[in-house]
Amino acid sequence: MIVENMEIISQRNIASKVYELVLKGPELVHLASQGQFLHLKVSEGTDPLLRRPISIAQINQEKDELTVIYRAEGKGTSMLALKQAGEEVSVLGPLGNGFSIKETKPGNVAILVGGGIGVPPLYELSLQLVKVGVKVVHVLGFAGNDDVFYEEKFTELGETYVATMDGTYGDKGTVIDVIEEKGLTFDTIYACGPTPMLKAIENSFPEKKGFLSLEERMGCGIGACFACVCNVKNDPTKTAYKKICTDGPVFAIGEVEL
Amino acid sequence: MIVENMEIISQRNIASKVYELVLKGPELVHLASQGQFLHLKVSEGTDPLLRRPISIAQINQEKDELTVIYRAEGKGTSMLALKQAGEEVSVLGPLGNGFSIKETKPGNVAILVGGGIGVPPLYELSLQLVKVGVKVVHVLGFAGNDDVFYEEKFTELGETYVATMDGTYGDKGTVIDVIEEKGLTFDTIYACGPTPMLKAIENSFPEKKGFLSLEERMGCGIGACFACVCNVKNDPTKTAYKKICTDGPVFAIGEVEL
Amino acid sequence: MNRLNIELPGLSMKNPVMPASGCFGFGQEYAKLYDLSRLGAIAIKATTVETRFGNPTPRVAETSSGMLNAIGLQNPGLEKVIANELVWLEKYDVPIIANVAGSKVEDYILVAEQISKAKNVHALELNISCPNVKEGGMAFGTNPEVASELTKLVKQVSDVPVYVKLSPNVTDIVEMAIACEEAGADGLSMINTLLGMRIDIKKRQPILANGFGGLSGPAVKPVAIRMIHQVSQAVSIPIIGMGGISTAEDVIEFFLAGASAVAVGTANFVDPFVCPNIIDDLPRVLDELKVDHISELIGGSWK
Amino acid sequence: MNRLNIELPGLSMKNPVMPASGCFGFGQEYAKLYDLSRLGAIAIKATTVETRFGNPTPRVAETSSGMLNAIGLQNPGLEKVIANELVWLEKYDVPIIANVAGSKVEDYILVAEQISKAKNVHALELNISCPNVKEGGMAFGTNPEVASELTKLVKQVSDVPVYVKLSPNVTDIVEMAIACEEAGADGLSMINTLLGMRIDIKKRQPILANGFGGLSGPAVKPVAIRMIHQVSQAVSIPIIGMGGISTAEDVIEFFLAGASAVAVGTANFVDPFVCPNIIDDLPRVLDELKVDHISELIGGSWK
Ligand SMILES: Cc1cc2nc3c(=O)[nH]c(=O)nc-3n(C[C@H](O)[C@H](O)[C@H](O)COP(=O)(O)OP(=O)(O)OC[C@H]3O[C@@H](n4cnc5c(N)ncnc54)[C@H](O)[C@@H]3O)c2cc1C
Ligand SMILES: Cc1cc2nc3c(=O)[nH]c(=O)nc-3n(C[C@H](O)[C@H](O)[C@H](O)COP(=O)(O)OP(=O)(O)OC[C@H]3O[C@@H](n4cnc5c(N)ncnc54)[C@H](O)[C@@H]3O)c2cc1C
Ligand SMILES: Cc1cc2nc3c(=O)[nH]c(=O)nc-3n(C[C@H](O)[C@H](O)[C@H](O)COP(=O)(O)O)c2cc1C
Ligand SMILES: Cc1cc2nc3c(=O)[nH]c(=O)nc-3n(C[C@H](O)[C@H](O)[C@H](O)COP(=O)(O)O)c2cc1C
Ligand code: FES
Ligand code: FES
Repeated sequence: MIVENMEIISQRNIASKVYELVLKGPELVHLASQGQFLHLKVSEGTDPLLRRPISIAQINQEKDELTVIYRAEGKGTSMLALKQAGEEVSVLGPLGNGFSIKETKPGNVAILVGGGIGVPPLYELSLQLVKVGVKVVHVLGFAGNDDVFYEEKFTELGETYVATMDGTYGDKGTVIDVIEEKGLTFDTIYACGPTPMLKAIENSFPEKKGFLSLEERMGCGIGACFACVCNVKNDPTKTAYKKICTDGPVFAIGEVEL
Repeated sequence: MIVENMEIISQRNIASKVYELVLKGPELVHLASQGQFLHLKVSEGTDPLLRRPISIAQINQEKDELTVIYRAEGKGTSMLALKQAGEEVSVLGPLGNGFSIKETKPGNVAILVGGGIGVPPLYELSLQLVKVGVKVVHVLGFAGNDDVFYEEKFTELGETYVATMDGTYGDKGTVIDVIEEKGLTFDTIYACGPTPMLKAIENSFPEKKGFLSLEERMGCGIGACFACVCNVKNDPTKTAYKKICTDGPVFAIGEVEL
Repeated sequence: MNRLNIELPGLSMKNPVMPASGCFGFGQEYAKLYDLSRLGAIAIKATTVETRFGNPTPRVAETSSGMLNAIGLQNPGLEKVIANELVWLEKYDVPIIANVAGSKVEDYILVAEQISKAKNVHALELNISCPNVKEGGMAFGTNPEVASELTKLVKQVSDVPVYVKLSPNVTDIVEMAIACEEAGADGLSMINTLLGMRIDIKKRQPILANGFGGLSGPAVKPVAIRMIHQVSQAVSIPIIGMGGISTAEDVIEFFLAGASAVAVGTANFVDPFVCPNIIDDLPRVLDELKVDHISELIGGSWK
Repeated sequence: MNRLNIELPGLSMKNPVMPASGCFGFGQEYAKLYDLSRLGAIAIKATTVETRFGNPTPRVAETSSGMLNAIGLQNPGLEKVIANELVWLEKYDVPIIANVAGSKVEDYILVAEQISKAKNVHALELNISCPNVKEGGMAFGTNPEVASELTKLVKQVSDVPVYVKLSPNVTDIVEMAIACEEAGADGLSMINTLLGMRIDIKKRQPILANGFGGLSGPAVKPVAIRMIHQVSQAVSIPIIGMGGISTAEDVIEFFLAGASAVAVGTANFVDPFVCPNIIDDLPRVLDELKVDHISELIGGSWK
């Protein structure tokens, strides 16, 4: 984990309010793996004050480049969206424990389920799974047609289904609806997205091996401030905890309370 | 007085920590005159919060352009110095009452005395005085050799003397030393610079017609907050006041307490 | 349909946005920029019995997302405010809130009695929270008995409703608020500035000539929201909320905390058009929140 | 020549910079980034008698130039802190300040007595100012008698000097400080966080699950400077200053206000290397100010 000033190589608007940002720097890239995240400082001054946690969407070791994809929602991400190629961003990372690809055997099927802005970290995961011979199926859920991104990129790697809540693109409904309607089968499930989606996955596939990437408001991002803790499942004392920033953001299904 | 988002045409480092910034916009330029100032917002967010008062150094009506010259000293001006051509700056202005050129008759001699970062507003003043046929003499004081700027530009308009406190360039000493040593004579004196310099001018030339541009920490810049008041000379009640932002920044010698 | 109008004791407001006292002078400067009748109300600069020059300069210092001021209640004095400033303001269709200050109880009473008779003064704002004067000011606003006593006396002489402006520099803001309510206050306005200081490390002395100053701006917003959230649940008189407001979203946050109207101070210095801009922007935010009228949001975070 | 070393009751510090309690855990995370022995001291996270999970999440919210936290004193409990965290820290050459918290007086006494016996604990920091717990915490820090009584009892059982950490959420910080000094406190540490709140306008409820939270970061610096300026002139015990420090210049400002050492909190989240960076940068600022030793600056704005 280091702090590096990375150069913006490109910044593209790829869906409604969604940006793809490519960052370059000699060091951090080589420490990173799928499912980890970065803590980005979006401005020089003290407003906004805190860094923003953003997942790594793609790692390009040869070019010393990382890609992140984020939605310009609040103050910080909106300021980040204004930055242009050539400018620098202070990056703390890579942070957290990402998705383990060892959990799925070559030849087995992994289903990767993403909801909205939870989709990005699945891209590097998919690249890595494909590399070791795992068959990947992607189910990507978005609010509507304007929100869809990276469909072709995922399609290049494996079967890809897109669902939108309002039915303006792909199948209408949730990612769970799609999995059930299409009768998709799999050995492992990897998911990232809003908590209700993660809960639904946990409930729908209790017997499956699965990994969920969680979100929480963070302070330090490195395990020191105790902002991002969650309870551990089946802990009657309710004092056991996991830190999402360092123990996660990826947890095995059933490990922590959602 | 308006608020205009002006585009940065160029930004150049012209002396130690001193920058020349050219701003373009269709409206504000045409309201501006010599000795007035602008209130610049140097960042999007709330840090730094307040605008920065910076004098107008040159007005180019044909090109819709204004030049300001400032020293990147504290937080706000340092952030301003990082801005590049193409970016926008929110400008409130023009503010205050500038230098009146009518106070000097064509053919008469005006001496323009600037100290450090008080030099910039004298440049547009000199241009205007020369235009109406006033003979201008410039005495510019700086800390040292690295701080000198715009000497040639002033020289193009009239006799120009440069003094540095440490003697590393031009004459060693204060602007007052130069005026006395060179035996410079004049009908009107216009000055901008640190308060001790303005006081020295007031004391050295009590019988001369003169105008001094003052500085004070400002809130609003438009006369509403009462941050920038000064006492009026010869007011036994000590309740009379002038606001530097609207009644000034230029005052006749003897009008206000320095 | 008017989605923004608010009725408060003495104040019939087109919209809930007013400039905060001390940040808008007596309106003359801003009148050059826009029509003051667009404002919900105007809280004019603190008025004292006598003409005051205020504190020596520097009177302002910047802080992270905030500023300190130590103006020291500079104003032309009661007589001139009534004869000049208020008369000048008569041409606008906007209720005026007169901010009343003083060093002694008698000063407050005198100013309150006379200024409340001015035609366009629809309410008083009792400034017992100014941190920038040696006598009076905040001293009246940090002790519940003193505040209560002063409120009672001012209520007796005022022709218009009285809002007490609370200081945030207290251990128990609820206690202060209740004391004022019980003493007959018609409303509260909060918060005034937090007492602060900055030091010039080169000069080794405070930046402000006065030493201390009042902290305002976005930096103090969380303190204001917290106090309004606490107080609005403890009293039944309305609250004019302020402290760091600079956007329409901020106004909504104050309403949800429990304010029934808001005042915008420091933000006027950053953008002199901020008040009309916020007013124009509020309907957009109400649409986004699917709210018909802004009054539906009052206290919405705890109701 | 060491230009930065500072001697305080119990604390022999290489330099005056320590991470603030609660912003550095028990050091393990930062130890991966730099050698903890470079620090002047370490104020570890608040320790309570029992293991605490703390408040529900969200526990942090951002504000302009600041943040709110409502961690709620999560910690492994006295026994584990002594057996694991403090033992782990022994390998570093750095004095530890143990931050002591609790719900009842007996809790404080128990924690203070036991933790003060740990080998590397050189001082206690009595946390009577945590705004994020229902019982104890700030309740002890807003009443001078209560604070005084607790300080006396803790002094009786502690093997090391006791610093009382003051809450800024009081009307009269000087009164609190004097009460603690008279009760035997060896030093003060100030300020803890200002009580604040932010509301999510879409959800119409506070962002923090706990509702209120403690405001920290650059936004509160002027309040901290003001209080240290006031208190340092009224007491003769040393002050560890904190509240919004993020640069070497900030440290100087705190010294000039009256602090004899400083703690850095929130800034660690923005830049995890901030403490060593500040320490390395201080000599440059001392050069600029033409000062040989940083201790010459203590109280320099009023001395
Ligand atoms: C491990 C992790 C990975 C993430 N990966 C991505 C990603 O790849 N792409 C993406 O668009 N978003 C991602 N998020 C969510 C992203 O961090 C928030 O959308 C972002 O912080 C919001 O900042 P803002 O400036 O838009 O909003 P503001 O409202 O200005 O944020 C205010 C504060 O709240 C925090 N905050 C607000 N919403 C969230 C949230 N949903 N999760 C965590 N903190 C929040 C901010 O970090 C900041 O501290 C991730 C979050 C986590 C925890
Ligand atoms: C009418 C007027 C005209 C000016 N013209 C010029 C100019 O043409 N070129 C130039 O370089 N400087 C000029 N100045 C000074 C300039 O405003 C300050 O140097 C600048 O505001 C400092 O900001 P900062 O971000 O560097 O410092 P910071 O320390 O970050 O400033 C903090 C706060 O203090 C205020 N402040 C600090 N120093 C001064 C000062 N000397 N005068 C007024 N406010 C100050 C800032 O505006 C800000 O509000 C002028 C000042 C006034 C009043
Ligand atoms: C320069 C300045 C002058 C002020 N003068 C007064 C005053 O005369 N009377 C008063 O009650 N409040 C005064 N205040 C406080 C404001 O009315 C307001 O309560 C405070 O600034 C918080 O709001 P803000 O953060 O929007 O500025 C003043 C504030 C500033 C910044
Ligand atoms: C996340 C967080 C947790 C904190 N926990 C504690 C604590 O356990 N004990 C304590 O005395 N202070 C605690 N504090 C307060 C800090 O030690 C410090 O007093 C305050 O944050 C001001 O300093 P800063 O602005 O540099 O953060 C905490 C602050 C933060 C931000
Ligand atoms: S964000 Fe600080 S512990 Fe996770
Ligand atoms: S800066 Fe506000 S009155 Fe001059």
